[in-house]
Amino acid sequence: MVPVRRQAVLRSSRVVARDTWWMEFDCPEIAETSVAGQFAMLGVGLDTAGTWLLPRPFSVGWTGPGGVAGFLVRTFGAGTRAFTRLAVGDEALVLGPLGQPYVLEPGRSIECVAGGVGLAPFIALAASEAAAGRQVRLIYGERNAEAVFDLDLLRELTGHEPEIYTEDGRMGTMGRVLAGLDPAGDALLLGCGPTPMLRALAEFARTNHRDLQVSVEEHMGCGIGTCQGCVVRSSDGRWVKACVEGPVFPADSLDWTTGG
Amino acid sequence: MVPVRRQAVLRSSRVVARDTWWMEFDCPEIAETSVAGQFAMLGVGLDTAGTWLLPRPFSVGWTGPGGVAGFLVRTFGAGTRAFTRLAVGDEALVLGPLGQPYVLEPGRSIECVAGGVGLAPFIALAASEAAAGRQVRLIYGERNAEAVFDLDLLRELTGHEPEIYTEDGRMGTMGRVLAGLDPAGDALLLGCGPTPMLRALAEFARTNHRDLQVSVEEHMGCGIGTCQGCVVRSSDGRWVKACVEGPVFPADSLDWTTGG
Amino acid sequence: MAERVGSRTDLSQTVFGVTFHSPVLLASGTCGYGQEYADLIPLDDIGGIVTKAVSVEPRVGNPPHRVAETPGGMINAIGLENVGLEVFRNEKLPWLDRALERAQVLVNVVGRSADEYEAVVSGLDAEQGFLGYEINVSCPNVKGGTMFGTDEAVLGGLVRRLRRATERPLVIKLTPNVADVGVFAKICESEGADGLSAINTFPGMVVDIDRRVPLIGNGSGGISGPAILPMGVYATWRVRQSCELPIIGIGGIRNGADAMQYILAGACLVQVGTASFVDPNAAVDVHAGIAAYLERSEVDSLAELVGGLAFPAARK
Amino acid sequence: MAERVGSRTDLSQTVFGVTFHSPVLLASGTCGYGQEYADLIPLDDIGGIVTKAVSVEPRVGNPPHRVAETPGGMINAIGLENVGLEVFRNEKLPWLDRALERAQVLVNVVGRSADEYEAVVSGLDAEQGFLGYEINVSCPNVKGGTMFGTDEAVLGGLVRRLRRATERPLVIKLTPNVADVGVFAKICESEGADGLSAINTFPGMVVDIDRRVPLIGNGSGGISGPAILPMGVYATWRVRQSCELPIIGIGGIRNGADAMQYILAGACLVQVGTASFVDPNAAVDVHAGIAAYLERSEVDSLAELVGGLAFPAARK
Ligand SMILES: Cc1cc2nc3c(=O)[nH]c(=O)nc-3n(C[C@H](O)[C@H](O)[C@H](O)COP(=O)(O)OP(=O)(O)OC[C@H]3O[C@@H](n4cnc5c(N)ncnc54)[C@H](O)[C@@H]3O)c2cc1C
Ligand SMILES: Cc1cc2nc3c(=O)[nH]c(=O)nc-3n(C[C@H](O)[C@H](O)[C@H](O)COP(=O)(O)OP(=O)(O)OC[C@H]3O[C@@H](n4cnc5c(N)ncnc54)[C@H](O)[C@@H]3O)c2cc1C
Ligand SMILES: Cc1cc2nc3c(=O)[nH]c(=O)nc-3n(C[C@H](O)[C@H](O)[C@H](O)COP(=O)(O)O)c2cc1C
Ligand SMILES: Cc1cc2nc3c(=O)[nH]c(=O)nc-3n(C[C@H](O)[C@H](O)[C@H](O)COP(=O)(O)O)c2cc1C
Ligand code: FES
Ligand code: FES
Repeated sequence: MVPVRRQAVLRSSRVVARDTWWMEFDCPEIAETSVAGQFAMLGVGLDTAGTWLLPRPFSVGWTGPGGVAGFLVRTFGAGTRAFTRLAVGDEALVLGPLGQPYVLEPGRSIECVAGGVGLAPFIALAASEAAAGRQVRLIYGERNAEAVFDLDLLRELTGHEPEIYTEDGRMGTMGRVLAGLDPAGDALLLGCGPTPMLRALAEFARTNHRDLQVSVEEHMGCGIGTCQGCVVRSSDGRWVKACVEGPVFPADSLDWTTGG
Repeated sequence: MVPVRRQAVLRSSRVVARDTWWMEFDCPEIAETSVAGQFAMLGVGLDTAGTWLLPRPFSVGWTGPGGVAGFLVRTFGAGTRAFTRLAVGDEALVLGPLGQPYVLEPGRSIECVAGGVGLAPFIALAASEAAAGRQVRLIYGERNAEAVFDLDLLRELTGHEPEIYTEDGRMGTMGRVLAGLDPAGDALLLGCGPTPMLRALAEFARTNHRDLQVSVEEHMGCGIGTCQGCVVRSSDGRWVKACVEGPVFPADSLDWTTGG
Repeated sequence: MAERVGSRTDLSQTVFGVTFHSPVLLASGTCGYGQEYADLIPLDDIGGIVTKAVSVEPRVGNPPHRVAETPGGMINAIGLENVGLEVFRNEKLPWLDRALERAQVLVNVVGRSADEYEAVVSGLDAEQGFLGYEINVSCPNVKGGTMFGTDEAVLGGLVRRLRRATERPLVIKLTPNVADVGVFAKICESEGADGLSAINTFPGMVVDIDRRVPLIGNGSGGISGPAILPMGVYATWRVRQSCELPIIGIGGIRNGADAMQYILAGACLVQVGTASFVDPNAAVDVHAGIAAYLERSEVDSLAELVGGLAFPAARK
Repeated sequence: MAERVGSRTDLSQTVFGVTFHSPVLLASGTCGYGQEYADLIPLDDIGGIVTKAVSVEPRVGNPPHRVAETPGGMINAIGLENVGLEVFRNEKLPWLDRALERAQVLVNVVGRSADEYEAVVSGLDAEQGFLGYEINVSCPNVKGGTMFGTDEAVLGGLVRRLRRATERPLVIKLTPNVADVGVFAKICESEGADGLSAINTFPGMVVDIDRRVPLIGNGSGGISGPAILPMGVYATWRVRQSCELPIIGIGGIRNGADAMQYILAGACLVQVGTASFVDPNAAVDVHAGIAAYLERSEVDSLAELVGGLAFPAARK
């Protein structure tokens, strides 16, 4: 699955939560070959009309009919602000699919634990795996109700009912996603979200002897393994590249004592 | 007439020739005080979503009812490409009016000689002066027919019939604007356009003892006289600032032997 | 745009024996002698201005083009065109004295020899309307061929002479065009300077590929603007490591966040240059942005944050 | 996007005893050892690649964050993480030898001492699959404390030793972090180098103002990308004025026009680094853009334009 570089046309873009867009691009090669957990580098190319942006990594959030790939983009800094301003019909430069996906064992049920835009990879996963008959829980937390992804659209994309947690309690259950997990469960845990949440999840998995795979975030230069920019520390003390050895890692292969 | 800094909303934008836009902004202070030949610095402000553009100088091309100022923008490099991509409703940062306008004597007829987007200041001038009963000729040259400003719009804006010259002869008279001038005429000549054209015009005026004012182009930093970036050489060998002492100068006050 | 300035926060900095009520100044060469900006922004709302370089004799400067945009920045080769000591003293300085109440004035000084620098300082020292000097050492030392700011002995000698010529605050504006700016900072400190400005522009060139000539009339020029922001922050931090002098951070500042990078790296004041060309209100917005940062961070006084950059042990 | 390459124009450059059929190379550290890009772009359509730095021992590199965007560019502090001489020789070089037909390979070499540099060169010299060396002197000289590339005597000594160690093309990659890059170019020439690469990154720092720590794990890093384009063009021109060696122009190149600035300023080859992160096809597009420029200019051979920058008399 060699990554493909593609000028992709933005087919639709809608606000799905505060500061959060769901953007669908025409990029058939990526839509057809990408597996949940993989990502793409999204950029504006070498536009010379005064704009300079390095591409940024985004999970391939969903792949639909007709070669469409959906991305969940929350504005944060310069790059996300620029991308979310793209208008339908504009082109982006997309490189993907990249990195290692979540690895599922046949038949084993999964619990997807998403924090914030960590929801993205699980949209695709919940859609395909629930449809294929696997037992899937989608546990999704946000700080507050305004940040929660448009639930109608989420149900439509995934064909699935998410379990919502908000810290302010104004939507779903009040509290954090961890509260939704059964220590004695034996489903495979999949996590994606901010590092503090992943760390807590890893701790939960370790103490309860649960299998956990997490998707990590780190600044990326190239996305394809050449720049060595995106390292995270493995449990045996090596620097491993999030872009090619990850972004999905077994939680116990990472060192959770340092970093972000 | 102190210049004003203003976030101006783009009210309309239309393609009026190949690579050429007519853009109308809401900027009442500028529309109300600007005199033909003055200019404004147009920019996108200190946007931090990956964009960096210094503002660029543009003649205030027309001022209309309701505080609208029209600019004629032809794409050339990074800045003009970026500005012409603005959509209706977007904001630009406008600083103006700036510089010295054309200075007319009461009653004296004028011949405006425009090359390319040098047409801009004469749109306003032709409109107001012809309406005020002054005898005005508008002699406007382009390299080829595709570059000629939409003639219907030009007539509408100026209430005037321009005399068109194109080098390929596919519109108006074949040839250059200079051919339209009578060496024995005594109207005040006003020129705006590329330096080679202005130089030829200055030579024509000198040999035929005609009065000529020209609007010159030079790269600008600040537009208000602080950076000393925009100098042109005066006939007595000094560097004079195009942004505050110009952009309109009596042709015989400039040194035409050097430069672009 | 301009965020509201909070009332609780204190942005003042006491340095060079006076209190700057705002840490934001306009950078030399980008605000002339203040007059043009006075019509556009409330100069007394910011900390002050640094004048265009003043030399003994008026200078005519370089042929055009003198400025052009570069990626993320701009190039300029004005050639230090300026009105000269005489006109500055008789026309510009009196205006500054009259027009400004709270804003401080630093006079940027340039020369082709140590004599010329000293002549400007001596020629102004008895006048009113300014606080002190910012010495621009990024111009070619005619005798030695190199720049004043890139030769340790020449720079040391210049600072020593100027120190003897004035008791006013003497700020040396460092060029980044050296292997280690810290070495030059230390020299200025030991020769008695009162502060350091970091940084001036980087040498650069733009080629007009169609005409196959340099785009800039002078051939090369200085690069400023956001492109040099991280270099300026680095230089500020190096200077902070190398000496105790107060630092004025300069280079690519567009907003409060950029300014806070300099302040955390060790600057007590900052200057806004190229950004004012993009938006004349830039310096006022930088001030407001710093105030907003303090409020958000629940820090009462900016002075607490100067040099407040921590190097986490694990990251050292 | 990619403009069509004309058949009439000749972009080849004969230098270092071989013919580069294209003047465009991928820059060290931005293309690994070539394998990843081979899947994305036709490497044999460009002039070649420069490998990630190779040191004697494998290096683990710096803690994250190692990269971040800066205005008009990026900062990196990878810490020269690399596989080391052994793995490079046994795994990477054989792949390069097999995979590339026309594209030339320069091995970027780094060390903490002259011994280490020499060990890499001696350890590779008998192998196949590469043309020569690009010596990265922008890393700290452990003994002296400064960089190899910023100390005239240390640089001269290093080049002298390496010249004795190999007869292959020896290209020294200059750092811009000096007062006059021309002085260092001359030293390399007189010690027997075959060519010069100009330039490496500028030291920079980004402060995370919320956490009040450097954003980059290493504290500071190197600035690359379009932000440094005019500095690189200037350095290339300074080097061209100072010595006769062939120059490889590097820094901020995004397209054919950027590359032509370097070529007119004196470079016979160019390297594309950071731009490949934005668009993996950048180097291929740069090649096509140069070809389009030649066609538009009705110039048959790129070699005619190397150093073709004129300084109009009136503008000197
Ligand atoms: C594998 C992967 C998948 C991701 N998927 C999504 C997703 O589906 N939806 C979504 O909204 N976000 C996702 N992110 C995070 C997203 O990449 C960052 O929010 C984005 O890079 C921030 O860019 P910015 O310009 O807004 O921030 P800025 O702060 O302006 O960025 C400055 C620099 O920091 C880097 N950076 C900043 N934050 C992050 C971060 N959290 N991760 C990586 N780099 C960062 C940028 O690349 C850039 O170099 C993902 C990150 C990774 C690594
Ligand atoms: C007083 C004045 C009035 C003008 N009025 C108009 C007008 O009404 N309509 C119009 O289309 N153009 C006008 N121009 C020219 C316009 O400013 C340039 O076309 C524009 O600056 C080019 O910018 P760019 O980004 O496309 O070019 P780039 O080549 O990307 O610009 C690079 C740099 O060169 C400068 N520059 C390049 N060409 C010119 C030029 N011809 N004049 C000044 N600076 C230049 C830019 O400011 C910038 O710093 C006017 C110029 C001046 C001085
Ligand atoms: C047009 C222009 C003229 C300048 N003139 C001077 C000067 O006379 N003296 C000086 O010390 N610095 C001068 N500078 C440098 C600035 O003061 C400042 O150090 C530099 O531009 C970096 O800051 P910035 O990125 O905010 O512009 C000039 C800069 C510009 C852009
Ligand atoms: C991520 C990264 C890693 C780099 N690693 C090296 C290196 O190992 N050796 C070296 O000589 N230069 C290295 N460089 C510098 C580049 O080769 C090049 O000189 C610099 O980036 C300027 O070119 P650019 O603006 O096109 O990127 C690296 C640059 C980047 C961005
Ligand atoms: S992002 Fe370049 S190696 Fe991972
Ligand atoms: S543009 Fe700055 S002085 Fe004219």
